[in-house]
Amino acid sequence: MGGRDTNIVLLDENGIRCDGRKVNETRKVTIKAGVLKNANGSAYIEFGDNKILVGVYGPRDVHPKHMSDTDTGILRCRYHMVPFSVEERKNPAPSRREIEISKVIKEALEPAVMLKEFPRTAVDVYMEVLQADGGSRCAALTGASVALADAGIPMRDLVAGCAAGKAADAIILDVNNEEDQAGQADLPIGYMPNLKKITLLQLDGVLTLEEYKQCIEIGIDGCNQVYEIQKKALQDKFFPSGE
Amino acid sequence: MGGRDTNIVLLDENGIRCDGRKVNETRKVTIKAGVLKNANGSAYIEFGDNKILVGVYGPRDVHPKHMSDTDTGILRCRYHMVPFSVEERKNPAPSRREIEISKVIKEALEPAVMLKEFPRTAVDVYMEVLQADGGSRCAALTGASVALADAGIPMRDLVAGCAAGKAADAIILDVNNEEDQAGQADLPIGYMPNLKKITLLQLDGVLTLEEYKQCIEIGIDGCNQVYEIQKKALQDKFFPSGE
Amino acid sequence: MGGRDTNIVLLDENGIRCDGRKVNETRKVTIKAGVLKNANGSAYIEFGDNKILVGVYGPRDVHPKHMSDTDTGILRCRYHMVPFSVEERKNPAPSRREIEISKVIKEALEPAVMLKEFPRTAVDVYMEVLQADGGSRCAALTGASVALADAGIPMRDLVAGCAAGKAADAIILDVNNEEDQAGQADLPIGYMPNLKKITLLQLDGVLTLEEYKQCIEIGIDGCNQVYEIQKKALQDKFFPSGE
Amino acid sequence: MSDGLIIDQLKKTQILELLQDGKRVDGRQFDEPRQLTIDIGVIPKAEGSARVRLGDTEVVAGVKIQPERPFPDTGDKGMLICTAEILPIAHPTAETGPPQPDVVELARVTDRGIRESGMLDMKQLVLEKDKSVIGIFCDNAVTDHDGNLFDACSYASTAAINSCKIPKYEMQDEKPVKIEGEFTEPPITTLPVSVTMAKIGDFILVDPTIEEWSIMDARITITSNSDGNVVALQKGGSDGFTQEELIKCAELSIKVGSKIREIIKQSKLRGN
Amino acid sequence: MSDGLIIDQLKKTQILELLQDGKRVDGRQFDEPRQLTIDIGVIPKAEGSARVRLGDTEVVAGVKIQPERPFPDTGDKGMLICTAEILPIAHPTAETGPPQPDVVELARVTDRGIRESGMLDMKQLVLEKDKSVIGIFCDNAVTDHDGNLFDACSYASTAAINSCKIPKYEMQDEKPVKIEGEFTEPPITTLPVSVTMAKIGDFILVDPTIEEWSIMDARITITSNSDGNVVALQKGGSDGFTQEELIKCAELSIKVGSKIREIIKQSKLRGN
Amino acid sequence: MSDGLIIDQLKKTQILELLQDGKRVDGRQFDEPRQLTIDIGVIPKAEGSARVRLGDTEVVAGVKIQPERPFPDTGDKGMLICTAEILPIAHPTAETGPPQPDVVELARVTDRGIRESGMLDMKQLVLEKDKSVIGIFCDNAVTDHDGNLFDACSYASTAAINSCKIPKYEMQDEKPVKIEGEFTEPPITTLPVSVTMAKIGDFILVDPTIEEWSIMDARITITSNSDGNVVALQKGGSDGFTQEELIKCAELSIKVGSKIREIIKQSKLRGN
Repeated sequence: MGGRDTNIVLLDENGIRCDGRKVNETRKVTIKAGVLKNANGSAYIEFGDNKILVGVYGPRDVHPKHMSDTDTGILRCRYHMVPFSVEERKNPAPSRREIEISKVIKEALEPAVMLKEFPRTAVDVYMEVLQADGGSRCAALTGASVALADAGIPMRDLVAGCAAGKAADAIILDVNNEEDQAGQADLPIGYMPNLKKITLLQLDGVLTLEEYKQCIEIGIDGCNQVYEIQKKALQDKFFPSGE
Repeated sequence: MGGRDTNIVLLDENGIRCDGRKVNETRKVTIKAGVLKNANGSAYIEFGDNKILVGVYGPRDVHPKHMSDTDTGILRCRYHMVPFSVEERKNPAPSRREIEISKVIKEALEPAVMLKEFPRTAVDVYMEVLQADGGSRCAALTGASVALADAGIPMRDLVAGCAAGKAADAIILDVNNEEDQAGQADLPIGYMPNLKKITLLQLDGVLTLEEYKQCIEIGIDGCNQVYEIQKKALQDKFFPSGE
Repeated sequence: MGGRDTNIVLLDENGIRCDGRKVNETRKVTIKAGVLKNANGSAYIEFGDNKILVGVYGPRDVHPKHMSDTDTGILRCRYHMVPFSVEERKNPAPSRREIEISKVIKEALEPAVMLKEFPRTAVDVYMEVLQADGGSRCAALTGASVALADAGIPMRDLVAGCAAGKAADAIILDVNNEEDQAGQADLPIGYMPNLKKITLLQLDGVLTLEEYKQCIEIGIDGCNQVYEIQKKALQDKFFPSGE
Repeated sequence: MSDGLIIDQLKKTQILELLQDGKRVDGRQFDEPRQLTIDIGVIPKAEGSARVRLGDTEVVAGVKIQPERPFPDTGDKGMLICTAEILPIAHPTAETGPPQPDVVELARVTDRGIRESGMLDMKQLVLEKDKSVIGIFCDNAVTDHDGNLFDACSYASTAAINSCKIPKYEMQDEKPVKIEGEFTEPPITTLPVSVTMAKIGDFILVDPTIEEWSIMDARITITSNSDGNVVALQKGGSDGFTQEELIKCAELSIKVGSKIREIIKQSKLRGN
Repeated sequence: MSDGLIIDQLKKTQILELLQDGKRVDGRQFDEPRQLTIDIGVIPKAEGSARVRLGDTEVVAGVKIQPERPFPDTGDKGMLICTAEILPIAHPTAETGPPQPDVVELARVTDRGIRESGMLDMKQLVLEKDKSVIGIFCDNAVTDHDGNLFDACSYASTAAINSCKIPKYEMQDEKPVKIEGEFTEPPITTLPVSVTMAKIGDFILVDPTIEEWSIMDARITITSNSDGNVVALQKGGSDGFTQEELIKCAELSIKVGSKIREIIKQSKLRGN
Repeated sequence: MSDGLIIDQLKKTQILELLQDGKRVDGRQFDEPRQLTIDIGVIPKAEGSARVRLGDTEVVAGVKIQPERPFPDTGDKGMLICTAEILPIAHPTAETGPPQPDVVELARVTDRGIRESGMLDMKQLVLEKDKSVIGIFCDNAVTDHDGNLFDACSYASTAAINSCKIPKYEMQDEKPVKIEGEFTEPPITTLPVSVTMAKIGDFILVDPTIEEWSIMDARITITSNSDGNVVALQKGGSDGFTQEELIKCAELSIKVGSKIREIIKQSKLRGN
């Protein structure tokens, strides 16, 4: 990221970002739980211009059998972008980037899911990015937590996702696509607000130790905000206001 | 097909087609049954310039076991073109076109094969196109029926294949390569003459409802002609004229 | 090879080759046994500019089970070049050349390995070419024999590898990269010196019957020289001079 | 699998008995498709898009448009490619990995329906002959699978292409350069619409559900255009059709298709 | 597999006993290949073709010729690629899917026999240096498998290439354009012919059947050219050869090969 | 698998008890990496190379340099690609075939550490803007696996690139031509160094062995540059970190990384 070009003003003299936000403000996040008929649990999330559909199947049998575990359930995750989700049409086969993000999200969800409650079986989490913007892995993780809860999978906490970063020498919350491309650093975070644990953390770009600390601080704030929206989505599904 | 170019005269003022045929005339079809040593049944068919070798193996065990069915036999079909069969050398890996045609031919043969007679097992039908011309799927289907009968697989009927179509605004029988490229519609048909059922039907191109009816009518005529040649091939194999 | 270009002098008026060797001289060969921690047996061989690491695992269980044999052990071999081993960076996926060489080396080692001593199991021989020069298959075979012995696999003999060939109309021993590219013939040989059997033999290029006989003669000489270095490597490992 | 078959047999018997009384499981007429909802523009960053709900089957189609180098023999026409995939969220049996034959067939039938109808006048999509043409990629993603994906993908593709905006390009130094913010309408000539019918016993049912699909004897997908002509067709399944049935199916397809076409047209008007 | 091995052992014992009496199962001499029939021109649309029957083994080879852009370092030569595949019709054990190592070896040995012999003078196959050269693709399809595919593919390739017609091309605007109806003869310099021998016990058998193949100890394929030189070689199987055996095999290959070469020449004369 | 788990549990209990006494199984301090040895130039034919031994983990990195056509939007920069593969010689569980997710992650984290640090000034690696740039490929081959491949590949890549020689090219007729025997130094701006830490219970351990790796709760790899800044990071494993732990890990990474950086610098001096 160090040497990326920038022709756009990422932060103006009033501290306003290219999409009109303040440095510590997230994009608009909306989540709806239970949007698919066939899946055991599901969620649709819009996180800025990200539009992601998550479906959860399971707990269900594992084939081949020897991939299952008699002591614990297993979590399988697939983060996938449909061909029209990005600027230049994407090949539908999973890229190495998608394989890595799937693994990172899986390891971000595992601490939250009570896998021991469903030994011998698997829970599949499929995240389909219909339209991508900066921060799609945080958005997918956020949606996946809600879909898992919607499926009734026993969980210790929800995982909320939000990136921090650095652009125009300022520490910013919830990096969008332009800031990711032209900015200085992107630090996606996954956080369990009740357990106060960070379960997803990556970094692209250069940060001083001090900036790194600030990013984590502001990122946790963002996750806490996202967490409220997650809870609301589940409430709307299970206790609709009509009741 | 709507917009395909044509520099050749597909139909002259006397109603004669580019290869000298009348509109309701098939190309020359020759079939020989029992041409391979190892296969349980086989046939070699020349249908115009199509040259296709069909081998049938089975009924035989299915691996892996869980792909078999205790109530019925299964039919597996592979339509495949060798690299030198077409104008521009073909990659030997199966194309999406070959995968689709394999499926369509399988579903055209299934109504004719008494699958319940060989539960737990599979019959494999391999169609190898050595030289391709228009109508290779109908030719392959025609040859496959003969090869299945040659293998002694119990059958309700043979399936005969022949396309109808539209070129130079006329309804024609048995579309050749030039007519397929430069013509207006191609409607391949697979037909069981005794059971009077159409088991393969596809369409590329534009037809009015009336033309569609005419195509089916003329196509069934063509299949009936092909059927006679199929029966002759089996007769020559099992009751050679010397007897 | 018949028509290959040559701008370099492969053999000067004094019978000296482009790398300073005489016609019947091998390149420098050094072998070290037992170089890897995890492998059951291993060897590192430098054969001219070839640098090859061989690791042996087994005898060990075979998955899936039906690939094993209750009467005999099986040998599995993989000859593989790392991306930076050749002039132009190589794709890490195995090429058809690597698949063929793996098979040829496997069949060169099988006569030497007492497979019946470990029924139901497999021995895996992995040859990793870190830097390639002419004759890498002979070098890999030579190293593999040492690694198998290092792993304690029961063997009838070691297999030593060395190529003969023809360049500048002379019969030469141990063809290097330049001689392989610009020369007239390359005849890689694998030989069991005690059992006096040739277990690997291939040929690229044109030889008269007489030249062919000379190549085999000189090649066996080369293998005998390599064999001494193989034995030395095992001696150094199992009876270090300090004892 | 044997158990599965027994259940399928029972289900088939039950469905057949209902059909003999003139009834379908969900109460529809034999020639009545399920409720169809089309929303266009659901993927604003794509040049065209549509979400189709056909009963409980749901498909999202997105259109991406970019300049392409044409093939040597088609330098006077634009490029058009339609694909389809069944996302693993769509059904417990949907698989990731290379497409199975049924998905290959779905994609090719979807593509053929659009292509063979001549829906787009491809001659208008040339930037410079033999050098650069407009490429139109319409990808269908099945998100919920309750049967009859053929028709859902047909409607999603037609609606997405019908409502797309084609970015303007100019050739500069032999290369196509996008003119930001300028768009043209796609050169639509006709609106192809497929109608899929299942044959169960002697009954022909329009728009089968996944339940009807699982026990049908055969199926046929017939695509018609705005002029009421037949432009593409695909028979499937392990039985055959009589000549009379095929004519009836074509007539049904044209009749039902014309109503569907109106819904597609409406979706564009509503979207704009 | 164990059962298979026992049967193989019994078969081997039986075959060895016959060999000790100087007999092969099918009555041939040790140095006698099976009946060889070659028909050329069986695929008229291909630029060259041949169907080879070697006993009950059958191969069809087809030659396709088209202009190619040469690789950077070989711009002064045409391109030649031979391949081989075992069609699933050829044998109950033949597999579809990516080629197994034995098929990769078959294809590479077939290719090497043609290529290393210098059968074609590749320098004569250049349309414009570094820009465009003639590409010759010879694909072998095994249609019936009764052993010794190496030789059947060698004969089919040599016969198909020997009898092919090279379309004439002219460079126009830096692009090769085909002159319809004009052809030239291929620049043949020699006719390579492989002979494969099985070693069973201490016996060397020319042209093994699939039965002999299944129980042999080792095998060797030696290709010779019209001058009686050795041009390619491949040892296989789980045993080795003595130095004397290898010399005997080379002599056998040259001797038997010269007879095969005549049959290949005749096939061209008969075909024309 | 259940048996494996029980052994893992026992091992974990034992390791945890040791940690509570302030001890690691191999006697190291919590913040102490294993013995690190770096040899450069081990693959003389490659433009750069390094063999790294980190305890019993061993990696060989090779750098290949060749001119490349740049992507349309990055014509003013050279290309840099780092990869990693675990050779099957490295461990009994290592697999051949397409890379599993853990190997994909290893390769991408290795690449990101080099790339995001801006280790090379890519603007200096342009031969002709938009036409031809220098491509640098650094491939890591793991030859022995005793845990913490992330750091071993990081050190091997940094050492190999730091010590590579860039061949000189001149543009002739719009094509890059290599000037034999002339080289330039790579445009190094900083030396990135990763430090991986395992979390076991509440303990943070630098450079875990394969045994510690197998029972750890979570891990984090933090890459720092010569200025002591954080340039890349990857959390893994089935647990999370507290905010305080993450800050401690970053500090540890910078501290330990500066010592490692000296060893990398020394390896170049010793190699020249």
